[in-house]
Amino acid sequence: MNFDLSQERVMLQDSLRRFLRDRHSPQMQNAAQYPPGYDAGLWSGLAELGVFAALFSEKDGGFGGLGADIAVVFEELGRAGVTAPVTETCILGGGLLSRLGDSNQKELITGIMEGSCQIALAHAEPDGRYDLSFVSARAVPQSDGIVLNGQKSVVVNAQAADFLIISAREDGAADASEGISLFLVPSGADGIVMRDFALVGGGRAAEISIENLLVSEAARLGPAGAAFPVLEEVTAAAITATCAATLGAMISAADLTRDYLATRKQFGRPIGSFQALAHRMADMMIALEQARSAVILAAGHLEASRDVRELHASAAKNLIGRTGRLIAEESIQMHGGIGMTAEYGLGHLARQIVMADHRFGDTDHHLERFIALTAA
Amino acid sequence: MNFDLSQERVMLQDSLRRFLRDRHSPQMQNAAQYPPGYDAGLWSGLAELGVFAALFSEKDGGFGGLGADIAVVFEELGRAGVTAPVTETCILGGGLLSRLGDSNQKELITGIMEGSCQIALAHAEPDGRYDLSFVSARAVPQSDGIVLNGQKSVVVNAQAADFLIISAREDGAADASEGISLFLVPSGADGIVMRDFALVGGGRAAEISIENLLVSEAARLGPAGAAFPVLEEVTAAAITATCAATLGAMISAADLTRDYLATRKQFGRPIGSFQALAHRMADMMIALEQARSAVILAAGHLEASRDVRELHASAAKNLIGRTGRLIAEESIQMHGGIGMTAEYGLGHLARQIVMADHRFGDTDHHLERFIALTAA
Amino acid sequence: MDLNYSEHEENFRSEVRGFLAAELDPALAENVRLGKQLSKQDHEGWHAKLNARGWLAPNWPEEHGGAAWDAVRRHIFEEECALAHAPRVVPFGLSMLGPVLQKFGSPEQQAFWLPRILSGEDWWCQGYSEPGAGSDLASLRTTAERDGDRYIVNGQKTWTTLGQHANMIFCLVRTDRSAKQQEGISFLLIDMNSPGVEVRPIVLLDGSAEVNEVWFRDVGVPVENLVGEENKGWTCAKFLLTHERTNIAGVGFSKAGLEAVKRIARHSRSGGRPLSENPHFAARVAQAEIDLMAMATTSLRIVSRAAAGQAPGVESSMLKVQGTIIRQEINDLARRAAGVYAMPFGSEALDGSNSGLPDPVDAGPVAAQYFNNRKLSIFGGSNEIQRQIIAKSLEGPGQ
Amino acid sequence: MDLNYSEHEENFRSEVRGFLAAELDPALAENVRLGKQLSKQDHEGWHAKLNARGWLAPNWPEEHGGAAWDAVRRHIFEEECALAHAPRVVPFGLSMLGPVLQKFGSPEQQAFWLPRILSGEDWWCQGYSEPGAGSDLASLRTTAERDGDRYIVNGQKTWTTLGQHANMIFCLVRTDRSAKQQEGISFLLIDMNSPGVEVRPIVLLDGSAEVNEVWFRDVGVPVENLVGEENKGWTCAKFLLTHERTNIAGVGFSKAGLEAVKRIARHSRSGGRPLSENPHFAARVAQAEIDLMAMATTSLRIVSRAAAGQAPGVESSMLKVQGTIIRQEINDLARRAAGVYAMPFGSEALDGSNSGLPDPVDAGPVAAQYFNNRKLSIFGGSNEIQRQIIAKSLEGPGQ
Repeated sequence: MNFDLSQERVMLQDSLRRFLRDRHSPQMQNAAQYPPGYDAGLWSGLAELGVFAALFSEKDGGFGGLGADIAVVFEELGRAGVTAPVTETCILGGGLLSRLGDSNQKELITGIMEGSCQIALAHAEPDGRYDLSFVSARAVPQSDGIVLNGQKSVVVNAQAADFLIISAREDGAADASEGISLFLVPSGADGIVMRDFALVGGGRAAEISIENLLVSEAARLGPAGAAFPVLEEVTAAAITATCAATLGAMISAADLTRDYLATRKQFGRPIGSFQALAHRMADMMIALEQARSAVILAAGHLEASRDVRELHASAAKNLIGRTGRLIAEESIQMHGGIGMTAEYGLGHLARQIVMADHRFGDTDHHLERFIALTAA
Repeated sequence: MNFDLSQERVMLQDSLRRFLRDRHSPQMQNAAQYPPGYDAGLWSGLAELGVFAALFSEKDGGFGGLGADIAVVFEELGRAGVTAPVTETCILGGGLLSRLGDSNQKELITGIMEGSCQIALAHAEPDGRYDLSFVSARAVPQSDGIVLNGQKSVVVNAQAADFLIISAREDGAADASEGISLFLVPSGADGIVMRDFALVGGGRAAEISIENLLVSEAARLGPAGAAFPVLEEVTAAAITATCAATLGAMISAADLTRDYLATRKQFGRPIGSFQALAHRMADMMIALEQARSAVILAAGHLEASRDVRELHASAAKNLIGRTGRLIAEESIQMHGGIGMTAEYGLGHLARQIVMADHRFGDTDHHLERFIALTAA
Repeated sequence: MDLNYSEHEENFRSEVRGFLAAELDPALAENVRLGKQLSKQDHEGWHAKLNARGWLAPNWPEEHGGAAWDAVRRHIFEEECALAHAPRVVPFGLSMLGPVLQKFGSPEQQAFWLPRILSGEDWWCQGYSEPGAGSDLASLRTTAERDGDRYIVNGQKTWTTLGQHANMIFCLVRTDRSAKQQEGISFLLIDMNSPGVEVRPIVLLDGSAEVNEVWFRDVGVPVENLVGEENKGWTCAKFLLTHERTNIAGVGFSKAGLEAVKRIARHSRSGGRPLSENPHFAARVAQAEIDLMAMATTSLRIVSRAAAGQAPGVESSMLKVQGTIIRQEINDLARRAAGVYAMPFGSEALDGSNSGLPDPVDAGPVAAQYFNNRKLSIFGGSNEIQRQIIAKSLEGPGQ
Repeated sequence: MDLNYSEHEENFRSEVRGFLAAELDPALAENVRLGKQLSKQDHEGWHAKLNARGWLAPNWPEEHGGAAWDAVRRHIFEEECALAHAPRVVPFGLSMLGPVLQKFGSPEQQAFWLPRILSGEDWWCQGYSEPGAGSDLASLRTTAERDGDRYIVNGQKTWTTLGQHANMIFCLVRTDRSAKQQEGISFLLIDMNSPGVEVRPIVLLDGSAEVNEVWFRDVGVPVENLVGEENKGWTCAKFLLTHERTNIAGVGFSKAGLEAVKRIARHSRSGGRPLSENPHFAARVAQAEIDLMAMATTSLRIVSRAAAGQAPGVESSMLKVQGTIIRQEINDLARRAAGVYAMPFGSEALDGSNSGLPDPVDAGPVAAQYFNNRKLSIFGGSNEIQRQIIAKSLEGPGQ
């Protein structure tokens, strides 16, 4: 057992941190409210730096792809407050292509690593909340291919994506884990209607209506009706990525708060010298260590057996949800009014931290899942 | 709408507070660990003062008996940290006799008010936890009377009681609300085996084994199988009493803590001037106001319709459970070591506050009940 | 002790409901319910309706055109207004300046300014906070120097809520620089249309622009706009801060907010059932509801206890802290309840009117409200300041 | 990064399990599980078994008879001992005095005292706290005046855990009254059997009598019992306080405690089902378990990071606070889980051996443990002091 990062990952961490310090600015955050939902220059910079390749294994042409790589990359992105669809394109899109794609479909991975291809996963539905197996969109075979119909909710990165991966049911009840298929479809295909909008946590998403979308058999990603286990696998990776990015944002929020307490004066002395605030700052630092450990556990067990992986993913998402809320709220409170302003960096971090709770299942959802997994 | 106590209740409050200040001492607390579980002199003093009569209505020969009377009396008992089976004898025992007793049975009420008769309710069972309708003890009629068999758990005041009121089932499944009867039995009757013990929160209780206890038809309290609604009614009164007593103990614990913070010095100044403690003390005071309101609501709705009464009883028990834990734990923590010692009064109050959570359903039990009642 | 409303009180409640049903525009109520920002006209129209009915100033004495209601009536009125999603009455003139003028203003000032507050002729805002001062009000640096029959004001105020709509601002200014801290401060009424006044919006993290910075550069203010004595403005300020503020606990808003949470939870499905039946979520909602029931009673108790004119200082601090904790918890519950539908920024995605796509959850901009209401525990005397006031009150004798 | 245990580590775990299975008396383990007070003989017997195996001092260097295990091994050992309900090793000689002597003691002191700690010949207790000093250690008033080759000690110590069993006490005493605060303090070893030493138990609110007051009245102590330099005892004290304390987070105890909670919950029936299936209760348990999983990793990370001999000051403060929060929460869960069976005082009612009545819940004296463990956040540097240390560490540069 050891907790040290490998030499390669320390180098990746260093170069990414330096790159983001030089290239990333709060102004970019505001840009992320408008299409395409991220900074295009930053995106190609990340690709050039090899950040995306670090999220793929050697067999896909990358040089990483393990939980530890995800943790390193996303913690840095989160620290800098980056809004960019790395989870959607690399972890979900790339992860599904790598696990399920045929040789044609896998060719997209090179484009992803080079920064020239973007993906969005159109999976969640209006009535599904956070249930991963809930798919009521239907895929019905007919003579000239397969016809898809359904509604997809808050599909992050939909408008900017070159391809959508759409989940639809070929068999079974709406919440059955069997019977779900995935289809790789160009985002401009006929039958896809999008209404896109900005997100509170940064970036953009869309409500998607799929209306008699005709796809060929070749569009199916993997065998028919068997997508759920792989969806669960890439979702665990996405949870790890989200937790690591949130941890990064929590670290930056705590840093800002610590600096503010040390420099801001009230009643003639630094407000950090007021014991009530000092003790709450101490509690934030303790929470941060807990969050760090939870991310390590999720990342370190991502390649483990299903039960172990899911247990640690749910534990991390729950703990990050709780400690994230604490740190976001306490950071704003201890800053006072300035922490409420859009201009100051903290608000952006706080939005990213809190809104991460709404992706891939919230604090309560993962507590229930943890209970179910430990009772089993 | 008004929140003022009537003239009579203010007088009762004043005289009871004065009496307990003069007569009650921490030494009596320790006595409550040994049989009979309370201070006999204090008991007759309370009777002489009319405290027990204040818990009965005029038709029973008392001069009170409403929720507001319960709130006043028990808050004072709790403030002084009194350990005495007033809830068992007056609220539960007296309440059941008043509501269900025939004229013979009701004669005991006079003895209760005079302080010469004590009662214990033998109702809860090993597998019942806090479910009020759970009764697996059986009452089976036979030629010469009714035979009772069963186990009763942690029956408070059993050893000192002159009479037990025993619940047993004449019909229905173990958790059905129909089919429960109550029997008034001299505590020394053949067939009652007790193992008695001291309680962490003060006073004494017993595990009771009822083995072929033969009682006459005349021992039945009220009609056969119909005791549940009345049990629920007197339990709501007992919850109100427990909440009021706990509120009183919380007030005293907060008072001790406030005084300690003002007088105790560390690092050269009163520890109350350390802001972290000052703010936590402020949170305790806020919690205390919430607790006070919850008791007022429970007491003020005790005579309302079943739904309204039960809703407020459960709300109060839940809120008192949470705020009580906060105040007990914070009081000890802010005192430091001295708060841990048996000699100092705080420990006794803390035990009464926290252990009240184990009577008549705990914080979680009543949260669930509140959910059920509001969903209905 | 009687927790039931009297017949008179119940009649009053019916009267309020009737008024709301007749006068409150449903479209306006819907915007309030969804937490959207209201226009100046929205506020002014609602004030005018209340004023026409004589209900705009519940706690002013009748001689000044107030309703002079007791605590229970005010509670009923606030509760009904919140549940009907009436716009919140803008408090700066009515709840803050009005009582100060009634207590410290000259007869001329009262005769001139009070009717204009009721009529809506003036929209007031508050010039208390300054950049760099935060909760430490007494350290303010805006100056007013006497120059004949005018004061010349220089300095900067911040966190001026709805200042963009206001034509008047009441300010704390320093009139004696040699005096220390709370001395040498005066309470001054300033016309925002005077030359040298500049207002700039501050955008908050939820995207809203309700608060402003206000600059004063050599602004001339007539000396008759001084309230109370020169250099004794701290007395007015303290009175305003600790004066019984209507609805400081925000009980009505919390009740309406909890109803909204329940509605969202009934419409959100989780594991094939409504979220409202999920035991974990139901437990959080129930706990908030229990806390709110108790706080509503605490609020009524405290407000009833305070005789007219008396300032329940420490109690209002308790209500402020507990009230914001509950409101913020309810905002958090709404955010959770909406699930992924909390993510869209603003209500554009949820509007549904401009596309054929569904609006599956009746959520509104719950995340924006969550972030916006972090202000509740910061502005108007932060919760830390309130705790300090409570702790201080415990040090005195006779407690 | 590799979160798996190596084969060596897994072998070590098996070795520990084998040892516990062979050497730990089941009756003793049962008493530990039920939270009963152990006798002096219970402790001494267990120490002797560990010492015979060479495992009594995991963090001492081998030259002094320690096991010199790395952090992972210590973690495994503590976890297995806690899960097997082995008695806690009494820390005063082994974890506190031992490292101080190894760092500051003379070769003669090391050669004399260290073997006696291992052999059990000496039972040490700690003389730090004084009445009226609380968390403010530096304000201590016990004095030691030099008189030839002896110090004459006068004063009083308190909160001396298990002092009733001890024959030796290490003390902080004031050797220079003119020096301020932390100066003028010395670290002294005192024979409890000396004339003038008196020990009186302090009964705690749970009825236990583990802590004591110790009086010194003109107690003579040989000068060779001074550790380190005269008047420099604060250096020893700080070292002891911030020195890597074995298992400060109490991970093993929390794991065992959580198992106990689950066991009680499986045996308690609520609404016709085991309490363990109640969603509200399960949620509390799950949250504690998630927190504990993270803390176990935090603990391992921190302990691994600290190179041998290095004192991870602020990190051990973090572990102390988080560790006590979790342990106390688990104590609270056990209390709740037991329902009405938490009420009996002591275990008399639950013993079952002396009557025919049932012992329906396998609860043990959970309420007493709940109250007793309130001490965790008070003694050994209160959580407030720990937060102060953490906050202080944030002020420095380079953070």
